[in-house]
Amino acid sequence: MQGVYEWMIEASRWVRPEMLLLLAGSGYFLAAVFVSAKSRSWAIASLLIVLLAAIWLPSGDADFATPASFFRHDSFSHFLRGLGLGLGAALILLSWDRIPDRCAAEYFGCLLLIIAGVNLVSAANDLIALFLALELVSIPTYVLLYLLRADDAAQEATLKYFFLSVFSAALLLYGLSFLYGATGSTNLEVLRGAVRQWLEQESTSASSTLPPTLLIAMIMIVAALGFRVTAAPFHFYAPDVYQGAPLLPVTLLSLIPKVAGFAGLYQIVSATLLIPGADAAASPLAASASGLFWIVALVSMFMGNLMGLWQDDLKRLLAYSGIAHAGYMIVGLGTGCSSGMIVEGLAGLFFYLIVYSAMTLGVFAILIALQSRDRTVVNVDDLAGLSKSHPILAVVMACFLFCLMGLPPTAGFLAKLNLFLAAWNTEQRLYRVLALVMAVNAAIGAWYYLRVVGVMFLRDAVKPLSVRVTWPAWIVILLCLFIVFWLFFQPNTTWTWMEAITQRR
Amino acid sequence: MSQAILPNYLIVGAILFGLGAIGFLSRRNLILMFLSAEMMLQGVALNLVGFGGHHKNYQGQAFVIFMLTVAACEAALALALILVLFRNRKTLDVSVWQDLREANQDPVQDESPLLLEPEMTPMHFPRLTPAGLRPDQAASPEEAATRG
Amino acid sequence: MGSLFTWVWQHWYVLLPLLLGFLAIWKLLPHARQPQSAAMMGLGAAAIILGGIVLPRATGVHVSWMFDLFFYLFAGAAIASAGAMITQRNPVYAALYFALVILNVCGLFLLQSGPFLAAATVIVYAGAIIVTFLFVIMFAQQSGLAQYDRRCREPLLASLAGFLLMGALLYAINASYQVSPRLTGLVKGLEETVNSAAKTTKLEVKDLMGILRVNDAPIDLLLAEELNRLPGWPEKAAARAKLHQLETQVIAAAANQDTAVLLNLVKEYYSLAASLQHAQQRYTGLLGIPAGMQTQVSPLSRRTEEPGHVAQLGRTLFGDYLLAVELAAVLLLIATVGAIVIVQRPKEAAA
Amino acid sequence: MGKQAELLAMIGVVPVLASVLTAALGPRVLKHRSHWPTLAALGYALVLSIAMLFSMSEGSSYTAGFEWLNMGRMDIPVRLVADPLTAIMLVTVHAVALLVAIFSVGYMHDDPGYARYFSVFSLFVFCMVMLVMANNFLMLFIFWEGVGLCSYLLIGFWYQKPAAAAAARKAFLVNRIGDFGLLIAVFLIWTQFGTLNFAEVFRQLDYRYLAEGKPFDGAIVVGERMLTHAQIVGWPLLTICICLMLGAMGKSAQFPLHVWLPDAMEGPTPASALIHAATMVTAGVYLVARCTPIFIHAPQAQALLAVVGAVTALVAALIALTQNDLKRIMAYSTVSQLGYMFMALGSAAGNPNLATFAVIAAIFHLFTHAFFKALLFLGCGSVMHAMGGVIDLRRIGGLKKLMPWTHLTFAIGAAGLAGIPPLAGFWSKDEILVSLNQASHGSPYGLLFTLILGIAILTAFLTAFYTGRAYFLAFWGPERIPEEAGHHAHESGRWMLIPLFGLAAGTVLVGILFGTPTHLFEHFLTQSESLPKFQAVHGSGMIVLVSILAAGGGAGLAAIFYQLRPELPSRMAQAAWRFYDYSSHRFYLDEILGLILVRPLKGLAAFIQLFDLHVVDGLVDWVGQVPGYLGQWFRPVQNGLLQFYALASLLGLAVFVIVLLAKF
Repeated sequence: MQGVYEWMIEASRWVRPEMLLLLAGSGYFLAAVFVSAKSRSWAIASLLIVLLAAIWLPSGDADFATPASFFRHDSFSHFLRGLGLGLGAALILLSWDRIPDRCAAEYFGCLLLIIAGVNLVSAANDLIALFLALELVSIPTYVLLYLLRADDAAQEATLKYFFLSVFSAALLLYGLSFLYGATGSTNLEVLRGAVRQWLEQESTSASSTLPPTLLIAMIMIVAALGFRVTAAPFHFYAPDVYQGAPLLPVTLLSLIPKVAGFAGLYQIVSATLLIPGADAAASPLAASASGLFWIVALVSMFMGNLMGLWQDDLKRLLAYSGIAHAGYMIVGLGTGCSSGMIVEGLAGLFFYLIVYSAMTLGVFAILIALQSRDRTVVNVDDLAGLSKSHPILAVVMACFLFCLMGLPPTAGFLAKLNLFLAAWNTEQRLYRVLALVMAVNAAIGAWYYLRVVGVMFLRDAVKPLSVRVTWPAWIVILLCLFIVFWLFFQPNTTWTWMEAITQRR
Repeated sequence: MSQAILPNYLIVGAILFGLGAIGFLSRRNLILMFLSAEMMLQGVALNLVGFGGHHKNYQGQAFVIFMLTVAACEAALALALILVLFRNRKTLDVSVWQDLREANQDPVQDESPLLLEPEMTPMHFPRLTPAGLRPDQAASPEEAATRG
Repeated sequence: MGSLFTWVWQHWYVLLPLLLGFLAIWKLLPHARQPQSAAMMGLGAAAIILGGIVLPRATGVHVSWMFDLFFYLFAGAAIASAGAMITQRNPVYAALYFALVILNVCGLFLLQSGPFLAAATVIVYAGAIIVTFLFVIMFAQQSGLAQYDRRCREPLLASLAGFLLMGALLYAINASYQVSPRLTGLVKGLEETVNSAAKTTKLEVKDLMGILRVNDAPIDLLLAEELNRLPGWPEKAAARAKLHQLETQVIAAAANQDTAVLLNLVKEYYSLAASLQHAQQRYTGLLGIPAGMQTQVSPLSRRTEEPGHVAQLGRTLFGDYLLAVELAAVLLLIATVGAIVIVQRPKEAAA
Repeated sequence: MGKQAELLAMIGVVPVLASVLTAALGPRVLKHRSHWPTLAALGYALVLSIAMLFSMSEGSSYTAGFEWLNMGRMDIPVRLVADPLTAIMLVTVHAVALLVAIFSVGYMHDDPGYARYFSVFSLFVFCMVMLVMANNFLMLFIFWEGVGLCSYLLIGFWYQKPAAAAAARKAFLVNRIGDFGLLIAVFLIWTQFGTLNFAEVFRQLDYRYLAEGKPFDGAIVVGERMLTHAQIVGWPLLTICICLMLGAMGKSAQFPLHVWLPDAMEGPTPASALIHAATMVTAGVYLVARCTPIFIHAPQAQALLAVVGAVTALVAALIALTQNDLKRIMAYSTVSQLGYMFMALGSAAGNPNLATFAVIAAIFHLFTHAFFKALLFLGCGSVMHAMGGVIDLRRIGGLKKLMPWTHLTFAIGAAGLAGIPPLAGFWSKDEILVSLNQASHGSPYGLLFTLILGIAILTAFLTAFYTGRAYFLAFWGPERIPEEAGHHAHESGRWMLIPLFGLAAGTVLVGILFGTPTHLFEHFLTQSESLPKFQAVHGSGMIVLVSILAAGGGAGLAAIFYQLRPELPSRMAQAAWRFYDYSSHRFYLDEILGLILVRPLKGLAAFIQLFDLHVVDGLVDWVGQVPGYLGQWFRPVQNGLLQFYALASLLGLAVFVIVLLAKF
């Protein structure tokens, strides 16, 4: 008989990169007491650790999922763990020497733990693992929101995020408890097997019902994770928190919880609804889920874009933009729940997730690069004259904004197009309407992005920006720019990869 | 024996969850809000324990223990945060934190004056004595109030 | 409209306590201009008691009087103290009521064989969290009740949202995990018929066929509907086949005017309905796990020499969930560090 | 094949290279020589386009391209194609763009944004060229957006002026309304036909059955489905056509989406010339011409097209009557002439045999219009340059002596616009009238087209009148020079005059060389594979006569009012009650004319201008502002209260749960 120790080694084999990150993060907290080093040293060390983790990341072909294992690894988690590590590296580069030395160790420690959290969300194969990994993203985020600046605005932002996050955690747990109850196992693989068995047995009988508690579970989980991806009506905190918190944590907040949230949503959705091979529409749960996602996507898109029209504060504007983009991505998720377009919808969602990460990271990276001690960029008007003082940066920023608008020749266009076509081709009237709504919203959203472009190019600054952009920021900005264009001109490989992800067993 | 009792656990869990949600939405004291959220977690815990008993395994109870751990983490952070917030504004009212909002919107204020109820006369609470003072020499609550 | 009325009428035992509870909570929440009234407290108590009486009677859940007594005691006290906690104006009392909720919930844990869990919850919540929060309340409390404790935000909307959600949850639970009253009535009716058929010898085909129609609906349809509410019952396919077989046999027997066969068929229906009732107590709201899927994988948790023993919880925790324990440890570390970082005065402010 | 592919790729690549080069080197290295990359690229591309034009034989088309999109069910290779229609568009675009670029060298010479101007200029040409060469709707859409973007950058070139920034934004937003239509059309095409390739779509809609009058009874293979002809030709096709039309209306400034074009004058004048003559506005006409095989199946859409064109032509001409801003008059005349092209494109409604002729008429008008409108705009630019930026007809006048060359070329352009034979405008306008005349006989929409023909003739008259008015007011009469002119008040330099001469020569010659006298244009364009079998339509002498009369009448009337008897207009204001006083006067006839014709027309023009300014413009603006108002409506939700947010979330959650449970 296999010993407990061997079993543990075996079970943890596939999450070694994350264990490294966890170990390093915890180590930072301890080291902070004894070592006083500059922000840059911590950043270098963190970057090395993330690189090491990336090297250690198992390849996507190795599919490890003995039923009922705690973590699993397949092409899906390979992709999202790669994305998580990439975003983490970018965030480390952006915070290179911008962190006060007194809290640099805590800052980078939290960052490493958050990266580990995102990765574990996508590697989780167990409700408890999913829950703990989501908390591993949330709890360091509370600390980060408060760490860099402790003025009134940051306190209020932390308060709002913390309390609403605790509230949403309760919703999540309530949903998870019913999923556990349905099978008596916390394992997602078991749940998936049970639903699949049910579908196979009941495929002949049209009137069979799944227990309504599964529906409750799904709605609760969508609500709780909708909070993390800022989907309406769970998005309210986002504008306030973004506005109040310092720029670096906001960058993190606009990327990491979204990735984690969509990874979690996909985990749950793929376990309870999507059984490739079986007709997903046969399950009444799938129909309800696609209805739920329909309304959430609709409200998110309109809320984000309509409110975005009125914003002067850049971070607030980007919060609304993030809400609208969450809406677009949920269109993909909802499309993935309706029959026939499972692959297109979900692959569209993942494609959009990459593009969203690149373009949002690009915009935030430029904003971070423009901050300096004597001149902060807070409002849209503060960007005036950027084309004079930093012409290249202004053009790059315009590219990111055009990508957010969804204009060709940027990847934003293809990303929106994919989701639109997927929604349109469900041939369900509701989703066709949603596709049209998406087109209308893309048109509305263009207005406020264009305003930023206009201010950058068409207005002169009262006091021009004079900050020099550092090289780590340049790396991030140029990489994002590269992705934004590369995915437009060479989308095929990425798309094929995204399609492969959705084929998880 | 204990299988049939499952729905009763779920019902009690749902009620605690709902009452906790109401408390979270309506009570303005930061601490009570947090405790209400914890009460929602108690509802979840009842669900999990009920299901665990029903399925005759300990995974549900293990889940509750992890939940408890996370709740403890959140409580520690909540405590720290609430202390900091109180130090800043000298109140535990959540409604004073509404500076971040849509531009051009007026702040929400309490309209109606409080009804002075006879039984609402000042109550005395046990208080922590400030450091360096003997308890019997510590200031009375009224004096503390005037000092702020 | 008519169907809505029927629906309300059928579910009065859920809706009435909910309505009373909603009124009570709404009125009891701290309003600026209304004192708390005893009448409303009575209403709340009535809601709890009514729920405690009506719900189990309507749904037929009964275990043993000792168990029931403790269950209703703990559950009633937990709900009552939860209500008291959210409506209490004095935060110190509210925190103490929360401790009471915890204690009662722990009592419920004990009833489900969770002694360790109960102890841990009491220690963590009542022992640590509540006490710390009480300290903070006392530290923060000025003299008298604070303004913000004497009024609350949107009492009507908040309690409406909460009770709507609660009602929906209760409805879903009711639909998922309880024996449907219709099935109970059906079983009772069939039982009476079988018993009375044993006494009388004279039976008409017409009567027997009338028994097999309930409220103008064939019994097959009713049973099939009830069967469909059992996603996780292992014998579901067999029962469905059996039902189909009985249906054809009844038609054949009715054509032959064969009362003896028909009576046997009624008995068969009775046993099928009874097993369905049993299955509904056990298997509604559940999905069957495919055969061969282990739910416990670690070598430690597979060792089950003492079923039901608390040691098994330890095995699960440190077997299956060993990695989770490690994750939880990291969470505790980050929370500690975070709390320290948050609460220390920033140096800029000091300078 | 290889050579031709290279040719095409070069035509596409050269302008974007110039753009990037100028953007990269312009501000630091090239400075005042920033125009050279653009000029060289455009010249080279023009030579290539002409070479392609001449080497194009019967039924041939060039292709070049590479694999691009292969995602899911979408497989779209990037492929550039050139058929006769494309070739003509390419030559037009490049020729006009080159001359305008040369003019810009003189016009923009001391602007601080010199390099930026030429960079965007090249990019603009690039987008337009790619739009024309695209072989599928997706690429077309992409460059359609690109053209919109470049126009935004050019119109808002002088962004320091608030009016310019506002105009740029307006152009972009109004165009987005049209783009939305185009996007929907593209998606509908994709779902209906399973492909976005032009040739594939057209093949599936095999027009020959209709054109030859045979009933179609086979099935059409669409993607994986088999559809009967009736299934395709029903409402989906009509919707597609109307959406395509919406897109074309936005770009080609058709009523009511024309509101951006007059405002677009805020850009530099050469940029206006480029937008009006060669690049942006022609995109819509090109789109409809390209999609003729689709439109043939939706006669209702074609009729609507003609109606929209007629309304646009008339309304714009009426507004142009009373404008005092020279550039604005030209802007409205562009709108009006585009209306003409739309009328022509729509004239094949219910008469597929006419389609090719209609397309030829429209494209020919587009071709000639490009020359004389560019000429007129550059003439305006020349005047503006000399007058220190003043363009108000009430403040300038009698420039004949001061600027003899500008005067001469402007006169030629004006005559071309007015349709005076034998200049280019006459021939192309004549073809449109012939096409409309043909449509009014023997088509189900005969009555409608009779009306439209009437409108077209009236518009021709009005066009001649307001063109004459602008010409006479600016160049004849006593010399008036505004003080802003300063020492600038002299004839323009070489850089600006050479393009004027080139365009004037074009205006004089293209009509005679390619038009009705030789039928060269017709013969060339009929080689296009996507167009139905050509059936020649012969003009009637009547139409020619009417056309000449309308043009001559309008011009003559303008001459009388604004040159021979300049006091008449002011007197006419009192004509009503002084009628009897004047009745014995020897200009009795003029007075009557003035009373019954000019005065009501002017009144109508004023009314329509007000209507346009307040209702149409307001409506379009309002559509743009609705989202803003809606957003304002939602703002109070975000009131900063944490518990309110939680409450809203929980209420939403409860509603979700209840609704879905009820449905579950």
